[in-house]
Amino acid sequence: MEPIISTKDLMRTFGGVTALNLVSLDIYDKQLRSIIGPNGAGKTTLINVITGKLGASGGEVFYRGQPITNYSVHKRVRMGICRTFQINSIFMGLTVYENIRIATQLHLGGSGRVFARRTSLKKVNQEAESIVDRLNLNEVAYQSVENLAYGDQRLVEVGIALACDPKVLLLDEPTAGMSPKETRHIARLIQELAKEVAVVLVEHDVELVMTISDRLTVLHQGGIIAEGPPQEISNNCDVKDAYLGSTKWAPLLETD
Amino acid sequence: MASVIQIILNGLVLGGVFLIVAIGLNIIYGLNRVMNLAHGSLYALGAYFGYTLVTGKVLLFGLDFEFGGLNFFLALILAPALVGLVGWVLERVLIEPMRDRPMIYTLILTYGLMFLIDGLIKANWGDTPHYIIPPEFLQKPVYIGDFSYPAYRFALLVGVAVVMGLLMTLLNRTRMGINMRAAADIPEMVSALGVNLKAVRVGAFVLGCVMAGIAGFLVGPLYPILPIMGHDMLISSFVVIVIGGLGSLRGVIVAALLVGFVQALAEAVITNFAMVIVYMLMAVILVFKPYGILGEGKFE
Amino acid sequence: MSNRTNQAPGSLLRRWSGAHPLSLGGFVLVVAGMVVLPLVVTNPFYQNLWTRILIFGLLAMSLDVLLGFTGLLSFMHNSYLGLAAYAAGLFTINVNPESLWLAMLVGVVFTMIIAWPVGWLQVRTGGLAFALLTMAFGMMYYTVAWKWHDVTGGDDGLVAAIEHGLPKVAEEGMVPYLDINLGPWNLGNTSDPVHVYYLVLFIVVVAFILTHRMVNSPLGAVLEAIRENEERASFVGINVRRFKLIGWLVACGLAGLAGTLWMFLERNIAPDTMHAFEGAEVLMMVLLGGMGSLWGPFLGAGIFILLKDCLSSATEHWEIYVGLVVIFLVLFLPKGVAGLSSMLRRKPSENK
Amino acid sequence: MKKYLVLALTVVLALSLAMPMAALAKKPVKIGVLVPLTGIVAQGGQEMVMGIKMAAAVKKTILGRPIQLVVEDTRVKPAVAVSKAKKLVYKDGVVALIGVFSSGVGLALAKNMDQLKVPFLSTHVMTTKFYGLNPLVFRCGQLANDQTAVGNVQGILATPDLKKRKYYVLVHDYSWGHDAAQRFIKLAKANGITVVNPDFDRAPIKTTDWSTYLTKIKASGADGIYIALITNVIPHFAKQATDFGLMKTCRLVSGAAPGPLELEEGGSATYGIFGASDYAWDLQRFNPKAKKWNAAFWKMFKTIPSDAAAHSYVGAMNLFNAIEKAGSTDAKKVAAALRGISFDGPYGVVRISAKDNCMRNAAVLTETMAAPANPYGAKVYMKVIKIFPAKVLGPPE
Repeated sequence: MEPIISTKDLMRTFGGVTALNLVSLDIYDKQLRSIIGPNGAGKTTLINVITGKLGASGGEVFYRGQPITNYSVHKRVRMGICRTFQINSIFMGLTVYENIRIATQLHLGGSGRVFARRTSLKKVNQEAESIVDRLNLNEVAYQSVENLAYGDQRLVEVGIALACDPKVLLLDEPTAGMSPKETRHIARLIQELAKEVAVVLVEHDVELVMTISDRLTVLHQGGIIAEGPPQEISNNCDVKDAYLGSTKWAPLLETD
Repeated sequence: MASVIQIILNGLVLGGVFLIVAIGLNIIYGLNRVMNLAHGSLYALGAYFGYTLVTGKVLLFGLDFEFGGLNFFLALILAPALVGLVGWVLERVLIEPMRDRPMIYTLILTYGLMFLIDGLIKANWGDTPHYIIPPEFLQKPVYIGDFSYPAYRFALLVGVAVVMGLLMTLLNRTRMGINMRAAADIPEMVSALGVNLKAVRVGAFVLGCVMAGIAGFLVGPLYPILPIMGHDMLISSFVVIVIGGLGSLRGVIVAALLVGFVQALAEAVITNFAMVIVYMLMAVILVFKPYGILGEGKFE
Repeated sequence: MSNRTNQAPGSLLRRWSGAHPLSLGGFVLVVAGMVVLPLVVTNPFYQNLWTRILIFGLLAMSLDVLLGFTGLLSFMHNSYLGLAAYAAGLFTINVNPESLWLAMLVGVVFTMIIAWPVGWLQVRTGGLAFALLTMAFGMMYYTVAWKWHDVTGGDDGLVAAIEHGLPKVAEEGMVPYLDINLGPWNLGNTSDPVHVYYLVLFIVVVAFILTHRMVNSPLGAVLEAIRENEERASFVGINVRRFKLIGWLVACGLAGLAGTLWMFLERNIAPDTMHAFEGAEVLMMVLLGGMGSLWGPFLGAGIFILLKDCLSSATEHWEIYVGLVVIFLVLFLPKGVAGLSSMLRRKPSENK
Repeated sequence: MKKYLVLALTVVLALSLAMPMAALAKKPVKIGVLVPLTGIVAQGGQEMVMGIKMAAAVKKTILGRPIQLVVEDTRVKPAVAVSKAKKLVYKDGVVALIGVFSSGVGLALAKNMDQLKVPFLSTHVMTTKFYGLNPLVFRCGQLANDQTAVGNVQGILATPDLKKRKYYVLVHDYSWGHDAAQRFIKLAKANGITVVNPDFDRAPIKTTDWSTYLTKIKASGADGIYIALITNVIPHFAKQATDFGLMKTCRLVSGAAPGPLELEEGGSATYGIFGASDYAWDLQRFNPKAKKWNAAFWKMFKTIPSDAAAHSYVGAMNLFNAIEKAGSTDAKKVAAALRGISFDGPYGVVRISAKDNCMRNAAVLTETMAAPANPYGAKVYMKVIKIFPAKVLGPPE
């Protein structure tokens, strides 16, 4: 099977610091791939380079075999490479519904229509509503997102990415700052999504990662040190070293 | 040859005045994130205070009185201090309540303030142009062989150098200055270190106003003092800080001299579209270096 | 289901999404009032004053499309009014001294032709640099209009360039009055202040309706998204630069429209109309009226022009009072007059 | 809902503001005065208002009705001036417009007179474009550029020291300045006066630092400077020229009269400006009417009588007398009366030519220098060195 996203020898440096070092990675459709690693391992940088927020210093990114390394962000999104942000990045002045709707509008088309009403794009509205339903945000659908609880804002963050009609969904710590209950909700959602599209999950909640992932990739100092199914990774010595080397992250593996 | 030297000196004088005004504007912007459109009016105020102190003819909306008049150099210290005092009041009353509002609102607020100050100047001092009379020895041209140049313009250049020296010492050697520079870069950290951010910001605003006052006083013997004298100066200094880099002090020095020279040279060589070149320069720099030639968004 | 957006209470910045029956009624009432106005008050001074307010309202509204709906700041939007006015005026005196609509077209198209490459350049930079670039270009236009004496008439304005125009126009010594024709019918002439008023009112109302449709269209939704969060907008697939450029061109086109109307009203344009301080005043109209509501800028323009006119007639020291009022309004009406009305309108329950 | 209430209230408020505040009182004859009261030439505007106010005080009544002056600030912006003119005519119901400092503003305004339908008499515009511009547009005030050029060229020819000099021409960059330069250069050439730069220098009206121009003048080798700068700027220019040591080698000939208060501020640095103009208070040595007028002016305003004030006074007197002569405030009748009217004022008979609606009068050639003891406390004054009869200055009728 052809990977949906692959990177080949991807490099990214900031000044003299190497954030990504020869990262080669294949991500397949309908797979839940998690990327873990200590702080500063380059996880978010990897997502940024794949989605085009940052350019690559070397190496290539492929989408279904096609090189997209120099594509602009919006072009990649149109191809189906969508993401969420570690720190909420949503349209604060708009309602939940509008937040979702703008994303559906972009992939379903109609943005060039200058004098039509927004309501006239029936398909767009229906899909936006179905996504709002799916996220369980019906009750607050017409509230400005700035008035929402943090957990709900986090859901909107995921919802926007979802509404872009993703083929690959890159989620950057979607559960950060959420309550256990909300985390369970999100986890269920992610598992469901992985049945439809490829999901790349960057997550600190190791317990969550271990239970829901199909495959894990461990980054350390910008390079991949291990890759495989969760079970295999948790027994991997390199990974333990990487985490244990920095005491701050040690407890993470002991959550079990 | 003589005219080449003259053009260079003209450019230096223009640039020097731009420098003092613009650096004040940039200090205010760097620490307060306020684009102070009333800066030109404070510059005018500096000139009017200077005129009042030197002549001793005090106009106070009808409550007029006279005293002997001060020494030029004493007034040079006092007039900017008075402008600083005005700046302090403005900061407390108008700028502080606007701290959390988007910048465009302070922009409009200070635009209103410009109207107000200009109007008050006009109401108090009238429309008659004035000059500050410099000491006798600065009134005549200096002759170096065949070459001559007004003594006061030389004195102004010295004044600019001294003021810049003092400013740099203040910013680099004193606690207040060091706090200011740090606060411009990372306000959160500075307030965590126990520095009173509010005081630093007030200090910066007052310092900026003092600079405007100094510039106003320094040009008093050179240009006519009029209620609208600050308008063009405001636009020029705005151009200077954009070219030099918003918030960047080193950038302003380079940009002020650059704009001064380009203006002096262009006026002399290709009179008609001189200023278009300056604005083109501004556009080109903004496109390639959005933070200005030396600006990295840093305050130093 | 599809009318769910109409029930949306809407945030402060975004009202009138969907023509609610009440707002539609209000709009019709206001327009009807303005249609009747010159019949009630026949003094040409007021007709002239209202025409000016409408033109500046249109200009302020065009800036609001940029500022309130796309999130971009133009310091010197008046320069695009000036460009269009110069273009329309020069076209009338040099090419065709008869057709009003052609002059209008030329004015708007010329403005867009200038605005296009400038906008292309500007959208390549971010927030503050964009705003500062508008200033750089605005000052450039100003300087050219002021210095290119042979074509523009320099500091004196277009009246001083008439002698280079068509012999017929040069003889008359002024940008000619134009017939307002609609197909074969003659509806009036710009020499009559009432006719100019109705022309301007008509154009402004049409422009308002179209702009209103636009900001509520799918395109408007895209611009809104850019305003709210540029980065996220690109991550939902929006070509941010292209849509910023579209927003910019719409705003400049509308400003150009206002500029051609200015030319029909004043028959003259001088560089001082393009000065940076006038640009700040347009910004003030938007902020005083209320950013993000299309009608707010009209109110802002009305308030500011009336204020300046009345005060400058009343006292030589009008600057003091204008300054005081502006400071007062900025301090105590943070969202402008439109914001005040929505503050009154907003039910406490919405703030839970 | 409240939004519409607020909207409606605002509309009502705007309407009530805009409605005529009170029924116009029928009694006084209203005259609209358009002058710059803010901006670079505000001082000149103030002096013009003084002259016109003095004329109204002297005249007291027209057609048995009191005179009411309505003063408006043009801010030297054409668009503002036109809208203020409309306000004066339509709202205040003035029967005539007077004043206007700048030629650009004057031209813009003149083109609107067909619509405004009142006589407009400019007391300060100097551009020759005003000759026969419009049946309702008149000029009676400062000498026109062609008259000034004649006066200055004759003055130069009559003064041996000025005659042999090479002149550098520097003007303000707008229609008046350009016009003045062209008139002077043409006439100078015809009379064998050398002009160094026939395509003359144009300085922006806001120029405060003249150093680059002074450098250019120095480099050009000229030993005479012909300037056409606005009244209030002349002394500033002279002062900077002195600072640069230029006044030692060069003579300054001006196309407009320098403002007296600016001369005072500039002090001895402003000595040595030649120029033809209508009036200088020193004319009182030759003309008893001037002496009387100066005294009256001083009594009224406690400030040095200026050229701007004097010719604005004369222009206003001509206008007032024309209304009286017309016997009504009808625009056409007043305009007809203005044609050919004359007034014998502080600087002799000033007559508005019936041919081109512009005035003819005698003028003076002056040089600025230290003033003798005088009742106005002036330390610098424009000494009258020659008086031109009206015939000499032309233009022929």
